[in-house]
Amino acid sequence: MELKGRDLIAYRAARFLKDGDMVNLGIGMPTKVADFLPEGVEIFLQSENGFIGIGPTPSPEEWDKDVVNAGGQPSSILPGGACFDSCMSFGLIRGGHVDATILGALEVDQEGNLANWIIPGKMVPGMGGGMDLVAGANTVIVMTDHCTKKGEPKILKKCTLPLTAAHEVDYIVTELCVLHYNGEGLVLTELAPGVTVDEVIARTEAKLIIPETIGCMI
Amino acid sequence: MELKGRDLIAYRAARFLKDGDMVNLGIGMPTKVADFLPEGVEIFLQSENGFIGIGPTPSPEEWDKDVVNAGGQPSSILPGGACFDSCMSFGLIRGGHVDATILGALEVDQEGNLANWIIPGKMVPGMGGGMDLVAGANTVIVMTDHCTKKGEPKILKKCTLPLTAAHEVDYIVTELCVLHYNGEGLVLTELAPGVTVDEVIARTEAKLIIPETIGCMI
Amino acid sequence: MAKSKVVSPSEAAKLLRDGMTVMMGGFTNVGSANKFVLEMVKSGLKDITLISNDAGNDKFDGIGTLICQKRVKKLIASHAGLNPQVAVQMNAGELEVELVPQGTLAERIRCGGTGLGGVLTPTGIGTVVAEGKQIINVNGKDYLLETPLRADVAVIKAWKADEFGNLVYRRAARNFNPMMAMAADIVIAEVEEVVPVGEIDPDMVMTPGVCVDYVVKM
Amino acid sequence: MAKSKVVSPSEAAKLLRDGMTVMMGGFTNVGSANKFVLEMVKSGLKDITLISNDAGNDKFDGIGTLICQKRVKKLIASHAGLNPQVAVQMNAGELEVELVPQGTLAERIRCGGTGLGGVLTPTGIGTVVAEGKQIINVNGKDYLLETPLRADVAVIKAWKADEFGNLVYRRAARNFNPMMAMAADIVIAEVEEVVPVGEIDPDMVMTPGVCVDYVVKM
Repeated sequence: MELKGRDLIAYRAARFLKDGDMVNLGIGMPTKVADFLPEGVEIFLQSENGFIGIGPTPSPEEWDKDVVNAGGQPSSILPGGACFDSCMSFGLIRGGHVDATILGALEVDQEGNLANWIIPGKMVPGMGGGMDLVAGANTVIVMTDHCTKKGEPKILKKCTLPLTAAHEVDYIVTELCVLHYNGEGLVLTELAPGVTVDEVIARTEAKLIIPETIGCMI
Repeated sequence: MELKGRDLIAYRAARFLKDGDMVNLGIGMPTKVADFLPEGVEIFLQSENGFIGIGPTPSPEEWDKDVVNAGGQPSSILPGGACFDSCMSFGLIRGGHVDATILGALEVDQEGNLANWIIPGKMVPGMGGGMDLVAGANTVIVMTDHCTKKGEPKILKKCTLPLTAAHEVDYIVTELCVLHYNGEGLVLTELAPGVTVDEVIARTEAKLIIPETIGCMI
Repeated sequence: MAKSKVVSPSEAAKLLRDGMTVMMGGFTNVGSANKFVLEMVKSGLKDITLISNDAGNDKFDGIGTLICQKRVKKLIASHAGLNPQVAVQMNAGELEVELVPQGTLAERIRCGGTGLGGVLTPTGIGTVVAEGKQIINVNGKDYLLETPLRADVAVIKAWKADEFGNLVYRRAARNFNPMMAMAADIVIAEVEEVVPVGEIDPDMVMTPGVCVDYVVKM
Repeated sequence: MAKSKVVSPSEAAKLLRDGMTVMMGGFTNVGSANKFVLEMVKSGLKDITLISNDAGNDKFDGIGTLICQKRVKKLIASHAGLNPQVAVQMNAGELEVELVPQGTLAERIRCGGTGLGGVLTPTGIGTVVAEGKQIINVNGKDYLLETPLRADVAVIKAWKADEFGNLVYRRAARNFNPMMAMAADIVIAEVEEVVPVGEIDPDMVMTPGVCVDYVVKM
């Protein structure tokens, strides 16, 4: 396999999903997960603005003006889909009906905290449905570049930005490794091909728990 | 007019309703209200098991097995009606969308308390939707015989049976009079033709507030 | 979308175990799984805690059959007056009964299915329903804190399903079914008709298939 | 059933007054009253408190038009990132912004419309959203107490209405509209099509006409 970078992240994140799961994919990188589903795994994508069964992006001529995804972009609904209001949508999210939410991070830390909705003074878009998704989904999977573009760590001892949710992250998937928050700390469970433990430690601010056996991301 | 007894009660209760009101009628005597609506007053009857627009009782051949009223009896739905689940039904009730609930009483008292759902040790049917209706509807109208069949008062200083709701009754309509609970006590606002204040006082345990002017029920 | 969830009545009945908490939709047997309930009885199921709006009756098959056949050790309902067996078994110490106002019952089940820790309702303030419950004042008004209800299995009834379990209810038969379909670990739907996936318009789906585990056509 | 609720856009716009709290349905303008909003602007309406999922954008007419035209003094929303004018006016001290998680916003509006005093949600625990709010522990888990939201006027958008105001929504355009239709003193619905009473099957009604005061076809 020659998977690298964000493709590798998407490939590995997709392996957390089981056949029949209902999944919510965040805007941006997480949408790539749909392209890397394992054979035989069919998932149902929830769009938190009000439906299950996100289909392909329609051409401008085919677009139904009443169908957008949670990013506000033209979308479609697959046969077998279902529409509902916002209370029902977030009822599904908080109620344990969404098996996994996969989303990006500005920062994530060794206490399972996630910050991804605001940079005070710079970017104040609002949390949208993010706080509900992270607090409510059964499994919270963070997809992120291991470091910022400037090479600074994003996986911290303690988030400095306002949190999206506290202690709710289950897995962090980067181009270097998979980390699992086990309720006490971050366990380094898998490495990307060719990546060493020391390399991950060097590029991570958070204290990592290093188990005797570490798997491979592919 | 020769209205008497329960017909008089239903006639007068119906005069509380305004054109366009959504109304919930309890089982038994309150259903008579629909027969005494003033000219030009169209109301929408809610069935708390899940629809608006109660229509006439169908013949056995016409009955749709999925349509019963809140008493569990075969019913019908008028054109323009709407069906919903129990959360929505009681959301309408508690949310101020039901203009009036009209129901019977075992006991009612001068503090606006109503007891109509249980006689401990004798009759334990359950409150059904009664507690929600009395706590939630905008106007609570109690229709009742002024005294029990044995001639004992039903309009008391203090209810002895477990309450359906506290301080929620707005009007009590009997064959003798109309009483209004104004938040402090029961005001005798109207008398049936030929009935005197003294007669009402004699047959009522509750202390009544007697205003200078008292209207007539008809 | 996905594999068919349609199973035989006997397969579905095997999912129920003695001692389980079971929710059953319906209002006076309208919207109840009146056919599947016979499979439940036939399977020998006993000692269940039953959560339903009412106890059916002692004349027709339905929820009442479970009571009459003494399979229920505890009943949580809003009303039980139409099934005299409830009072008989209650007085004999064979059946525990917890009465909950109908609107509160619906909201408590909704909380259980949507990840809410409870709701504040005005219903029951000043009555026996308030005993032992927290009273919380919001904007000057007192409310009862009512907490979530969940079940091991929900046995619901819909009119139509597709093979993925998307459900459509009819008329007053909707009642508690949509909330119960979200509030149990296993959800079994008795339906009158099964159609292929894609035949139900997404806007007409009242319970999304992701909430339903098994569909039984009877 | 009853008189027609259909009025002209200008008649409906007269119901809105400076300083009012106004709810508007929609998610990124899908399910928003994008045509009626122009009547609101034309009427000179200003200083409103706007409750909506988001702030639309600054490119197309819709909710964003009210922001761009500086008619809003306070915005309560879950997200405002697609309309840069929000940040501009916020930083200039011209616009107050209160951000609410999307699922919480939906539940708070639902509480406002259904007579509930609040709900307990896990969303926001451990974040800035929890500041100043009561934390209540139920069954060992912490929840935030979130309180009701109501408005003077709700301006909603539906696909189809009958003359009584029974509404049907389409696809992802349902979102906040059904909850808002219950949570305001005056409810105005912009619709694409008006049909005679009786043409909408009672099972297909998503908002009952009793909740809707005025219908505007645009």
